[in-house]
Amino acid sequence: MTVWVSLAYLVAAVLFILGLIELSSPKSARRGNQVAAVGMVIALGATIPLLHFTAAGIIITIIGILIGVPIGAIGARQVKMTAIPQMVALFNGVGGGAAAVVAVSELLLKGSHPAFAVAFPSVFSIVIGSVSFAGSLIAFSKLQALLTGTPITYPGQQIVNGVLALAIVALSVYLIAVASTPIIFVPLLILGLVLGVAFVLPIGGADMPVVISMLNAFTGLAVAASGFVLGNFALIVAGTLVGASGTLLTKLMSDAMGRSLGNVLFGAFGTVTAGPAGATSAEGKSVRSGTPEDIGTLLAYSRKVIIVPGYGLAVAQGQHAVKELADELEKRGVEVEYAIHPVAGRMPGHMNVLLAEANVPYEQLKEMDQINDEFKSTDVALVVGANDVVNPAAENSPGSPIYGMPILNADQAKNIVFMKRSMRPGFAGIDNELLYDPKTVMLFGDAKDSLMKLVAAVKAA
Amino acid sequence: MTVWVSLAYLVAAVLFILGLIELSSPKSARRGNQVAAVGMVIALGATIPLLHFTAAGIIITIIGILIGVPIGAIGARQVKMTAIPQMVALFNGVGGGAAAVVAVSELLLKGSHPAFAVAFPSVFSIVIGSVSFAGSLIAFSKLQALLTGTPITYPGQQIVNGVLALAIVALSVYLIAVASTPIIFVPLLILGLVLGVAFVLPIGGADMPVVISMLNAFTGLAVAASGFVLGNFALIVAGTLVGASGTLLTKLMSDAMGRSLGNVLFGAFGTVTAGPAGATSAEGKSVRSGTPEDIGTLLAYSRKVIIVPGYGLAVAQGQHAVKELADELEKRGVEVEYAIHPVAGRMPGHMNVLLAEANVPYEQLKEMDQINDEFKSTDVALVVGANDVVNPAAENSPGSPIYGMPILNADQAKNIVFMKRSMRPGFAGIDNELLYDPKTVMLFGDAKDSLMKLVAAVKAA
Amino acid sequence: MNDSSLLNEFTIFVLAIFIGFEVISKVPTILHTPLMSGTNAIHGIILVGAILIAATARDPLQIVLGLVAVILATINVVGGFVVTDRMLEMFKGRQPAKPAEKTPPEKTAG
Amino acid sequence: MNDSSLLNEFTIFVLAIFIGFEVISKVPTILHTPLMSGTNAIHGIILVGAILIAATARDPLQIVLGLVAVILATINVVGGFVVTDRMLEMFKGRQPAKPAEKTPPEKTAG
Ligand SMILES: NC(=O)c1ccc[n+]([C@@H]2O[C@H](COP(=O)([O-])OP(=O)(O)OC[C@H]3O[C@@H](n4cnc5c(N)ncnc54)[C@H](OP(=O)(O)O)[C@@H]3O)[C@@H](O)[C@H]2O)c1
Ligand SMILES: NC(=O)c1ccc[n+]([C@@H]2O[C@H](COP(=O)([O-])OP(=O)(O)OC[C@H]3O[C@@H](n4cnc5c(N)ncnc54)[C@H](OP(=O)(O)O)[C@@H]3O)[C@@H](O)[C@H]2O)c1
Repeated sequence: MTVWVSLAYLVAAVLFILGLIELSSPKSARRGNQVAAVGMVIALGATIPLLHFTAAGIIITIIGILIGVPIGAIGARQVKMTAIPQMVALFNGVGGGAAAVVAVSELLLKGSHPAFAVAFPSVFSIVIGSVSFAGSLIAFSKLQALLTGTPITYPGQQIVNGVLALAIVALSVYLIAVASTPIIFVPLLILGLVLGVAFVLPIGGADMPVVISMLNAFTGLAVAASGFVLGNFALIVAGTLVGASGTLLTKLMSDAMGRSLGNVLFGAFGTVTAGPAGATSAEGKSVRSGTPEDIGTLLAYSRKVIIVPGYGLAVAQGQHAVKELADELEKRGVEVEYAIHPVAGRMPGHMNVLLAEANVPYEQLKEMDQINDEFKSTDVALVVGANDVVNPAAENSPGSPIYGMPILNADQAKNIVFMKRSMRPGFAGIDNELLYDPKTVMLFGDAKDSLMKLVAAVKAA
Repeated sequence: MTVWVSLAYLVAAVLFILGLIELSSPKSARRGNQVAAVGMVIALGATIPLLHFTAAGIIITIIGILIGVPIGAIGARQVKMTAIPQMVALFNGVGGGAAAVVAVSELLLKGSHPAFAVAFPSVFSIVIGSVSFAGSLIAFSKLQALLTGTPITYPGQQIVNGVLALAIVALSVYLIAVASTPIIFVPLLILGLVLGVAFVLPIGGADMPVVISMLNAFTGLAVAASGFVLGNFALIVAGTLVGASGTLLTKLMSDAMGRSLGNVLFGAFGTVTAGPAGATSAEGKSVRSGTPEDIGTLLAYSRKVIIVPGYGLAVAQGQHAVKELADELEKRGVEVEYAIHPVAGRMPGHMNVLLAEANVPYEQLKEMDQINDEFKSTDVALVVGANDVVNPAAENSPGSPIYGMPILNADQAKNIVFMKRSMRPGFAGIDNELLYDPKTVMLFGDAKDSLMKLVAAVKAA
Repeated sequence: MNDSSLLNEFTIFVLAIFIGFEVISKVPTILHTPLMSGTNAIHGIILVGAILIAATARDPLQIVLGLVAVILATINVVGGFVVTDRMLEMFKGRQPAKPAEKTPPEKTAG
Repeated sequence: MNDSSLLNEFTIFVLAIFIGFEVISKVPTILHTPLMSGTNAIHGIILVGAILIAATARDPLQIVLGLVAVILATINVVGGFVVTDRMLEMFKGRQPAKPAEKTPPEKTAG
């Protein structure tokens, strides 16, 4: 490796770091991604011209790139905004797969009895890379509804997974310490793939963003390990950055959901016990339901309305309708703000992305801490397709699965309107007593339909 | 260098980083310093046993350490809390000097025509290290009042300094590119010392904390350069950490004073134009002055008092008296809080350290942003030896040297009491119209004396 | 690979861990998803590794592995950056801190 | 010193810059002075360099330089850590987040 290539790698590494720094702040995030992309181009540009390609080598490199570019670009361009998590899972998975394949190839080249400094990172890269590949594909399938989103569990599953993991460790040790034929890496690869599948199957669909983030960190570490094998520090720096930042991000994401990472990964929690919960809870409690006209009038003559968007708004694709309603209310002099709970929706930032798409001005999007004190001076809290994020059980029933999660204080508003299709619970599968509050009015129906009706009602009011 | 030494250095580097991380949070800061100290012990412990000492070498190492330890320890133990900045300057200066000496020795060893990779960092280390050494000594002398704290200026000074800097650059280039005899490093060393002196002389005593922080970053960089010369990455990591963090810290410190770093270094601002300002400002404006008894009664029958401590409190060593007054008021049911401006006093955190010494509970110390809204519901703002930090000129006179600095809203309190010795201005040398506000009462005298009188008055009330 | 270069790589690895942690420790929730996606693109650097092994491919096994590695890694890089950009595109213009002052004030208050 | 080790050192240098900046970017004003003092102690690592050159001293010039370097660096290390510790000692116990609950509540409010 010449000095110039190394310097180019260093520049690339610096650009990755700068990109990551910019990515962590909303204002510069987009530029950050572009900065990292420039780093990537530099790293590739410095590598390619200096290689001594075989004839086959140059052909497969070109063909590979010609196949990969359109797949990546078209996939990324055409995916719907709501399907982004599964797309990220897919792109992450192929990265993990590539790392595993690179490690296998490198070991085949080195022949029998590679040095520990090569064997160890290679084995690591193969195992982690294949776990990430298979796990990401399962995550994709769950989110894309190719597989059921509910946890797939069976008795003794933890034990099976534990045995699988042990087998991998044993095989790895054997390989590094004893084995002489490289071909034994094939069973390792296969075991890694099986573990990846087995590991993600019992995790609920809505926990997938956390899992994807973790697999993303895995791929980063696999890439760093490949960097050790190849003695290439651009791979080491970039892979490690992703491994470290991804690990922390995974923790931050599960924290934001008010749960531990262990609970997300091994809790098999996330089963939406929809039917029964709805049935049992209705007993003995009365629910008040309103017509769009009633509620439209209530909104039109309010001084201040806070909109609490949730997962249902995304399902109903009602972001444009909600913006229209807000505009209509503002025309009449009503003050409108949006209260964004950190885990509203199904991926972090989901609501922000969704409402941004509908051009809701940024200033109106308020984070939980900013707005929680304002509910008490609010006339109407309009809860659109949200549920868990306003459930008082998080504050007052210690047994509840969401106990301890901070919630939006919608219950302090003078009136609460819930727009959802039924009395069914949300993601956490638990009943919400706020639905039965005397201050609450239900507006049943698909969020988008109901919103359109409200717009009409406000116009008429 | 064996693998084990390298690993020990890596551990030391990690401990330095962890220490720095902990140092940046009040809760863990002390442990952070200890963690870094452990790192230092490990780095030293790994280095010494493996060296092949000459007889002279072992003797001077032992003698050097035996001389250095008591000087450092006793100096650090005995210094008064208020004299800490100059002590830090001194310790920083000797570090810079050591870096320069190490670089000179190393170059003498390498003989004529050292490689660029040695010559360049050596020259850098010599220049920066000697600037830091001499500059720190001047900073020390100014703060210790061995030299006048006011800027020492003369016409054409900037030009002289510029020529000095240019001469150093020219000599450095000559050395690296042409010179063959190592002895030519002596003039370079001397020029560096002269520049250090010339550079710090025109800076006012009160700006010294910023200058010391900058020289601290300089020493860090000089140490990192020595690391390059010696091929020792413990020095590189530690020195660079200090260089980078010190640079940012320097910027943060001058930002907190509402000034640019350039203005601090080259503004020759800080001349306290005490006499004239006091004289001219009195014209035509009337000042109300009160007796300790009046003010004691006012305080005793208030509901809420906010104390605004400033540099004068440190000068008067009145921290215990102010705590006594606060205790006395609390006994009577008055709510007491302290409003700490980021640049109150003469070093960052000055007031916190001072009040901590008097065991003022941490919860009562409020940062500017936390407390600024509370002044309007406060009966008395008791301004003890502070001036600039409550000067409304920062908000409403664009020409003022402190214009743009955020201030404490003492002017919004129902009553304002100023405890100072005269009508003289504070550090920025500008008049404070709040002294002439109808709501303001002056209590002239040394802060500590006045505070003791107030305690007596409150007891009597 | 000798000891000293391994140690150097290990040092770089350790320092990069700190950078990764420190940078992310300040990130707001709203950026979790774009950040996940952006870092996902960065580990696409494995394409450099893929090309390194593909370049010297001679026998059929090497050719197949090389081709697979290059395809997968390319999808990772290209898809990763593009999808992140799309996601972040929607954040733009929403914080027109300075420009906003020129446009008529939002009707937020009324 | 060959190119590759210089490059490695340079890489480490660059990464350390990022760490230094990132760590400090979050520090509250109240810690500026202790932090200045704490980092001051860390650059006392020059003592390692001083000992390295002192160890092999033979002629009088080397002996003088080595002695001076060791003395200065030792003062830096020892003084730096001790003075920082003294300064930070006074911060302790002022944030008794948990313990405070056991002691009778402060009279802050009245
Ligand atoms: N943001 C993240 O990163 C993330 C990741 C994983 C998990 N989670 C979890 O997801 C939950 C988020 O809370 P949330 O309040 O946003 O959602 P939620 O608690 O899951 O509630 C969503 C509600 O929307 C309603 N809904 C669904 N489709 C609708 C439609 N077409 N029209 C109208 N309403 C519809 C559903 O009720 P009906 O069926 O009666 O209509 C449901 O009660 C939290 O428990 C959080 O921990 C978040
Ligand atoms: N904190 C830092 O890091 C730092 C560093 C460098 C510069 N500065 C600058 O220092 C200033 C700090 O503001 P400040 O309000 O704390 O101080 P200040 O504006 O300098 O005012 C201090 C006041 O205390 C009075 N005083 C002095 N000795 C006294 C005594 N023994 N008893 C009673 N009063 C006494 C003085 O008035 P009399 O003479 O009339 O008594 C003076 O007006 C800012 O301008 C800041 O930019 C701060």
